[in-house]
Amino acid sequence: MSDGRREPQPQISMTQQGGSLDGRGEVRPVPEEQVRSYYGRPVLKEPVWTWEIPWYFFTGGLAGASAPLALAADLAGNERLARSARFGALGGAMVSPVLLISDLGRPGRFFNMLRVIKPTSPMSLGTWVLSAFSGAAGLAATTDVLGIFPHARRFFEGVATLLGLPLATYTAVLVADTSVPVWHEARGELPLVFASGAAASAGACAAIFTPIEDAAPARRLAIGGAVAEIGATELMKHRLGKFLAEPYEKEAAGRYEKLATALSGAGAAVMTLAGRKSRAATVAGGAMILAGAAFERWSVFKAGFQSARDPKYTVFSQRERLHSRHRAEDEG
Amino acid sequence: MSIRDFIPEWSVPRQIKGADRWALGPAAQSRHQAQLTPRTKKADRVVKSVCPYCAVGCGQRIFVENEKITQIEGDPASPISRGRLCPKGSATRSLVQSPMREYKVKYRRPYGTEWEELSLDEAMDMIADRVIKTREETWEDEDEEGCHLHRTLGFAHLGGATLDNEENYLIKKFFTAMGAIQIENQARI
Amino acid sequence: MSDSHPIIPGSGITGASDAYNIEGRETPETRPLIPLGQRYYAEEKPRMGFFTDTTVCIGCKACEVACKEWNNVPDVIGELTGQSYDNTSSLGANTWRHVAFIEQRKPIKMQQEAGLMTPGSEEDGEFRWLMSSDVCKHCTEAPCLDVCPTGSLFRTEFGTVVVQEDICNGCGYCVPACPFGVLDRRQEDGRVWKCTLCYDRQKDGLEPACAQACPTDSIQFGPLDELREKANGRLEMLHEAGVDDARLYGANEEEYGMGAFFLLLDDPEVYGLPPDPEVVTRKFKSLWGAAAVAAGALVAGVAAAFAGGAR
Amino acid sequence: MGSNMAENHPVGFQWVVEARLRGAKIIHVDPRFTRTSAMSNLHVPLRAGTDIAFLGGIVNYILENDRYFRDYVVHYTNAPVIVSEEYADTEDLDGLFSGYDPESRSYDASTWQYVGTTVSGAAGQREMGGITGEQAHYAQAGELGHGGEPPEMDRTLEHPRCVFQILKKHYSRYTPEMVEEICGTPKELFLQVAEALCENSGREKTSAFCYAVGWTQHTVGVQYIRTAAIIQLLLGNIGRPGGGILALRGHASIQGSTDIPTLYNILPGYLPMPHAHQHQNLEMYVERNSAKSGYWGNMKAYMVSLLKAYWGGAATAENDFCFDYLPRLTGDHSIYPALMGMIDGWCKGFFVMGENPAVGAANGKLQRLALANLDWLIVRDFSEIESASFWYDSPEIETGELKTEEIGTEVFFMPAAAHTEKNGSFTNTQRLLQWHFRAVEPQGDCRSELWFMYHLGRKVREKLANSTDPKDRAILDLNWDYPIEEESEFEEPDAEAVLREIGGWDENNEPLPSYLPIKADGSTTCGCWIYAGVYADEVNQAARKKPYWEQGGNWVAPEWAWAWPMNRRIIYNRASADPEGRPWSERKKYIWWDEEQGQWTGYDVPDISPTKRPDYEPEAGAVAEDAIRGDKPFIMQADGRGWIFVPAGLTDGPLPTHYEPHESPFENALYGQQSNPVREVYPRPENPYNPSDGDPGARVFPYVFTTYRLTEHHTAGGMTRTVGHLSELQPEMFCEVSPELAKERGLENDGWATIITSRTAIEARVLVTDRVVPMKVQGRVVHQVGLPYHWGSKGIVTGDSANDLLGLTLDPNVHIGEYKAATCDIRPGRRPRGPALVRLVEDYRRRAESHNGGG
Ligand SMILES: Nc1nc2c(c(=O)[nH]1)N[C@H]1C(S)=C(S)[C@@H](COP(=O)(O)OP(=O)(O)OC[C@H]3O[C@@H](n4cnc5c(=O)[nH]c(N)nc54)[C@H](O)[C@@H]3O)O[C@H]1N2
Ligand SMILES: Nc1nc2c(c(=O)[nH]1)N[C@H]1C(S)=C(S)[C@@H](COP(=O)(O)OP(=O)(O)OC[C@H]3O[C@@H](n4cnc5c(=O)[nH]c(N)nc54)[C@H](O)[C@@H]3O)O[C@H]1N2
Ligand code: SF4
Ligand code: SF4
Ligand code: SF4
Ligand code: SF4
Ligand code: SF4
Ligand SMILES: [Mo]
Repeated sequence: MSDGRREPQPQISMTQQGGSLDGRGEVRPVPEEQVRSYYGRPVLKEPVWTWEIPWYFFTGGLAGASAPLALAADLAGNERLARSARFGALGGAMVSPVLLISDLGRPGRFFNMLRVIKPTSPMSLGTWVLSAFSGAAGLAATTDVLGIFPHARRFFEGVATLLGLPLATYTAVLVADTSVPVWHEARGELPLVFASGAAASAGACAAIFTPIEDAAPARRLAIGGAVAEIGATELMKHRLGKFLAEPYEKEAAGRYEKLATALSGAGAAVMTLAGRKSRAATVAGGAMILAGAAFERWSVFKAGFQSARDPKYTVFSQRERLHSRHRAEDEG
Repeated sequence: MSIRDFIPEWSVPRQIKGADRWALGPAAQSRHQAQLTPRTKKADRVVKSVCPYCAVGCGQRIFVENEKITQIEGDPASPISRGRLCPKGSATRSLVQSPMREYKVKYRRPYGTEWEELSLDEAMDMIADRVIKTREETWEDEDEEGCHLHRTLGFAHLGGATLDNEENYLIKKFFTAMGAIQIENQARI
Repeated sequence: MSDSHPIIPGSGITGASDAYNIEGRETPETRPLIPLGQRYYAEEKPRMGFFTDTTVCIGCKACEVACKEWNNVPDVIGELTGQSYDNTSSLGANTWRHVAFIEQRKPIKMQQEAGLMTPGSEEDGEFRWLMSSDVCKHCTEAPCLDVCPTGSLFRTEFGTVVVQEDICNGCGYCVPACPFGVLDRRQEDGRVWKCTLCYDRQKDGLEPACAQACPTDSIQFGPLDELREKANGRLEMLHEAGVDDARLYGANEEEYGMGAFFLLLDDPEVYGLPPDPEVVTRKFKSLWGAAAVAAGALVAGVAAAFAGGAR
Repeated sequence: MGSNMAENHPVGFQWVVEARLRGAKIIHVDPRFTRTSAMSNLHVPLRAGTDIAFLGGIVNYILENDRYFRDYVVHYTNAPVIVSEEYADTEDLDGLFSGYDPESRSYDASTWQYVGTTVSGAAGQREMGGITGEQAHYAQAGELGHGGEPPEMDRTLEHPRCVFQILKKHYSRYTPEMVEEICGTPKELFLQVAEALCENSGREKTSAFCYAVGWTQHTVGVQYIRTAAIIQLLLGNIGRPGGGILALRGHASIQGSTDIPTLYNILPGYLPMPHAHQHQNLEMYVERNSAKSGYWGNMKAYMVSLLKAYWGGAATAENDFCFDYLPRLTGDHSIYPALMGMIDGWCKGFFVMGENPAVGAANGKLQRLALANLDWLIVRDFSEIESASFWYDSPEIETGELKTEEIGTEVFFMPAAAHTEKNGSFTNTQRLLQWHFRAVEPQGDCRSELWFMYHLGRKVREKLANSTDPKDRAILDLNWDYPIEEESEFEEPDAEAVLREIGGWDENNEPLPSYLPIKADGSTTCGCWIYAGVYADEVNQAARKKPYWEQGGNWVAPEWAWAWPMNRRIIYNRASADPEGRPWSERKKYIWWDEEQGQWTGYDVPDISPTKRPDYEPEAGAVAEDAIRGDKPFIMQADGRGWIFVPAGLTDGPLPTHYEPHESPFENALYGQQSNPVREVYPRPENPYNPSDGDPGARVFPYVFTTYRLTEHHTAGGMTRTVGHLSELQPEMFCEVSPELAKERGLENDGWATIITSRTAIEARVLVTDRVVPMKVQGRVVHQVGLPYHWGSKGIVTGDSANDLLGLTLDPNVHIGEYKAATCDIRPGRRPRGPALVRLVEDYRRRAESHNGGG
């Protein structure tokens, strides 16, 4: 038309860039440039969850991992440690539902959670588990405080342990069981991250509230958990690949992750070096480990939002998948 | 939901009893949903109408329940529209029930700064007086050359394309009898 | 269920456009999967759905409006987005049908269809304006339905997926579960909302409000198997006319079964749709397996902590 | 062309989409790429205001390449007719036709006549307050010679003064290159359109044009449509299924409000309003308005029956059926002079019932100044529209040009009943009268116009009951006794009774079955002759709602509602058969002559007396329809032929000619005459014009802008900005500009822009889009700015009104304003507020030396 060439249009560039992506065997430039989208709008909806949820991941983990710690300590005859862990479990179990309910759009309808048992819904199962766990942990703590029914207490501890294990890990399944790519694609490693974080926080919490002389297993659990948490996170990011790991490394998620690693690492170091000698060091190290575990959950939480917000994560990972499927078809 | 409502809505027993073990279907359905009916079914009457917006003239059905319009949608019987409506036609119920609709006469006196209230009858009376007076003041019986004019240019009318034929007929008829000529509508634009 | 009264007898022209049916065309077996959940109703019903043919969408948004009017969805007055004629932006709690507008420089195959071409220098490419009305897909295996902890989301006897506003407690889990970003929580009332495929209307044998309104029949409603057949016919027609861009999205159960599927003229992501959606929620093994491993590791960790001594 | 059908008639557009699915080609010619273009096989951009050059190019293409439908052209059009020797064409006079009087800026049409006929000069007497526009339409084209044919013809189409040759010469310079030069449309693209149109016309195929206000809203609007008519007559596309020139009209009953007009110059059924000088009595009126042949030959019968409907028993043969009760015209009394009268103070009162001129009409400021200078104003609407609220929230209040305390207008806002709250009929664009039934009673003070007019009339009559003033007789003698609905709580008149009066009755008070029995002796009464039959058999025919699938297989669905005239769905359908009465082709058959039955049959009601043989030739002295031959379809014309060349009835020439819009950045490439010489202008301070090309300062307003609609809103917005579900879809006023213009002026997508003309400046959000392309015209690039016009100060969403930018210039035939092409400047950012806005515009005016005149 008229006098010549049109300039490329920045305002609608997202939809205009690039050609078809599934031409086979074509040279593939960096993701950002080849991802097409609708005005850069997200394909997915960002979750609507608010601050309560990462804290719930944390308290749930703390509670869940505290139960086996309590049982083990009880079995091992470390009554002081067992009691701390028992109260850790109870505390976590008491705070968790409050957080959950507060996050609901209709808190008054919390009971509807117990309307069905949905095997397909981690949240449904998780709610049942949490409810049962709270009961068991509560009874274990009550019998402890009242000093009655020692056998029953051990039974309750056993139940709480059985429920605590899923409680500490199901939240990872919960987020992985969504279409958010950085959660779903991390489904293999996220439970490990959460479990190690749970172990670290259960250990740290118990260590803080237990006299040094009785706290060694808790310290070891805290240190081991913290180290495992750092390792599992790295493993997760490695498995996700450079592109999908990106959301974990930038913006809020990235900041939280750095803090988590630093605090967990530092906490573990403090505990290792001074935990045996100084109660204060234990408290400080424990607090750092607890904070590290919390920040790790926040990092995971935020990364999910960040990846849902930007269509490139959804589109690119799916395009990649299509590609490899096509390649496989070509070869097969 | 209170606990009392909760019990009959409880799915777990149905889940255990029925085939829908996973509670993905009927076991999860609430009583309310099971008994759902479209509100159009409850209409006391369905009135045939025509879209008030554009000249395509799509058929509409108006559903009325308790003397209130509950839904307006396309009339499938119309050979023009076959039941379809554009966004405006689809929004007709919101048009006639718009929160911005006025239901009272409003009056602004000359140089006034506020709307005032006026009864409908009073307003009609005042308008009749205004028309008669203006007509009287601006009447033209003949022009300079003595040609019969029998008219007034003292007032004008505008509008008609949104009105019914019967209404336009009365407007033209009455104003013409009054000797008014400047009767106009959207056809000019 | 769309009215198909003949209007020119003998001519085959019916109220609902039959321009999609090609005579003598072989139709592949496309009987859609009856989804889990639907099977358990007392009465067996065919699975109902939508075929949205975006090649005849005029972007009028009647579907958006008709839906909101029928379902009393509140309006949200925003600002101009500057994104073509789209000012509602995406599906959400208050927009259950959403019309996307895409302005593109690309060869217009529809013009080739009739042997007409627009000129213009080669390197510019031609301009086209794609419009498409998006909606909940009523997935055969719906992630949102799977994850809902209250049973608020359920599968109806028509094979559709519906949120029960009397049950939903706004836990928000379904929101990120949906691979299409359909569900969202309504600020004012804390619940999530989405297309019900006009469950109430269907119960009385009525066509959904959006499909009934759609002036060009871009939205076609009916038994899913029939729709898929029609869609295949239309696709063939377009391919024969040289519109190579045309493709069906969501019509293939093997890839990802949708109760509401689409005929598109470009990659899905251009319309804001995921190119390869997955039923994330049915990967029980990998999801729970990893959790079991992690739980095991946790047990091992605790045991190890005591290995060095009980105190 | 000139219509954005997918956006503005979306449900009608389903048939276009359906046709496309079946293989039809859709071409959209529009300055912008719209939702219609998106659905078309081809979009063809052109510069706003240049369609005659484009269409004239097609005429030239058809003639140059011998692509016309010869049989049709020779028999059914006036192509063979020889025109007066005195006629001189625009080719001879550099853009003017013979008969132009520069003094009065008008034409004397007497030189445009057929050879051998005289004409009662219709056009060109505006100074005398002559007849214009629709009125002149019916003036005769002269007497016919032997056998009902014009006196001189050349069926070989070779005679240099036959219409065909005149046409050829007139358009000889409208070449593809010239089209490109003027319209900016690339030549190849234009040729594709021309070829596609020719290819798809003829015996077996037909093509249709759809237009709407993209064509009418120009200073040459009528001539736009005329050019299309020429093409369609040449290609044989009129009166045949799938053909025609389809006016996609605007409001629900805009067609009805012209048929039963709320218009100054006509009475119901297109009877002209009498003129003071020319129509001093009924006889003169009939004599001067109608030809003897053709349907208007019955004008007296229609007029007398109307007068009977108005004045009933008082109207007798002795008193000329009260003809003198009718007020007389002396010139243009359209709304525009009335507006000037309001500003000048002689027009004191104003009823606004179902229109919103403060937003919907050009030059918003002038509109509001008029409102602000009234004695009294009555606004009837659903909500408080801008025309009712101007005295406290108009832009002029904001700038300080008006002050509430200084506005003397007494305002009555009367809430109106909606269509769901009243019975009545709308006439749609297809001439179909459709009844809508009341669903619920109106609330509060809401009332129908029927109620309002009836009771206003009743009150006035009561107040004047004792008057002896002769001028009040017309009011007191008025037939005004409408029955009141029995159940009505507030004395709602019975709408069906009014419809019955419109449809008319005979001496026995039996409803008329059609217009055929209407008589001139006062024995029949009929409120609108073309609607006669709408109440046949005491049945409200407009209320018929028989589903189309129950109509025995007739796709015309004649039992759905009722079409005027006589329930006929395609007019001039005699043309669907050849001169011998056989269908032109089996594929395209519609109505045809059945020799056995001795009558016309087919799918529709024939538009010819059912038993008039194809070889019928009128006897000498035959009148009205009897004077039309059996092989002539265009029965409203005196010669029964489709007029390619219009010898009488138009004020601006017998053949469409390209003129530049009143405000244009270009010179007329074809003629020395820049714009339509007889366009109507209002040179006054409230209505300054931007200079056009050639004038100094034209470059101050370098861009062309056009205004239009969106699917999501309706006209001035009173019916959509009040509705949340529509408002959210298009929440803000915006302008559409090309990326190139955005770059040139630093406009950002989603940002703000200020658009300025000599009238005022408005602000709008910016939509940068490839849908608007810059055009190369006369070697220069011109940018176009697109502006929807739906916003105003009231409603759920508000914004500046595009109409504040436009000046008032009109088509001289029908007084329609040039809303579709004007010039402007655009700059980034929001507009200044308050008095600063006035200063900005003044500054522009000074730089441009904007003037009040029109050259
Ligand atoms: N959604 C909706 N529908 C409506 C209305 C509405 O407001 N909204 N209004 C109704 C009314 S009252 C009317 S009159 C009709 C009007 O219906 P249309 O005439 O279709 O309405 P517009 O959008 O004003 O103009 C049509 C097109 O003309 C183009 N145009 C501008 N200048 C020119 C020109 O010089 N030449 C050509 N060829 N095209 C040009 C514009 O770009 C625009 O796309 O619509 C009716 N239908
Ligand atoms: N710039 C620009 N300006 C234009 C045009 C353009 O293309 N460009 N187009 C022009 C055209 S074609 C038109 S038709 C006009 C339209 O301009 P208007 O007719 O002034 O605009 P509307 O908003 O349709 O106004 C009609 C009003 O009638 C009211 N109404 C509806 N039904 C009833 C009823 O039964 N009784 C009463 N009392 N009121 C009722 C509605 O609420 C509405 O406020 O705009 C013209 N102006
Ligand atoms: S539904 Fe739309 S197209 Fe039909 S009459 Fe109403 S406004 Fe016009
Ligand atoms: S599209 Fe999303 S919301 Fe709809 S059924 Fe599928 S998963 Fe659920
Ligand atoms: S928000 Fe409502 S519908 Fe969604 S998962 Fe939770 S309870 Fe179910
Ligand atoms: S089916 Fe019903 S609920 Fe779903 S989008 Fe259409 S109208 Fe809305
Ligand atoms: S109603 Fe139909 S044509 Fe209009 S936007 Fe929706 S799908 Fe497209
Ligand atoms: Mo209009």
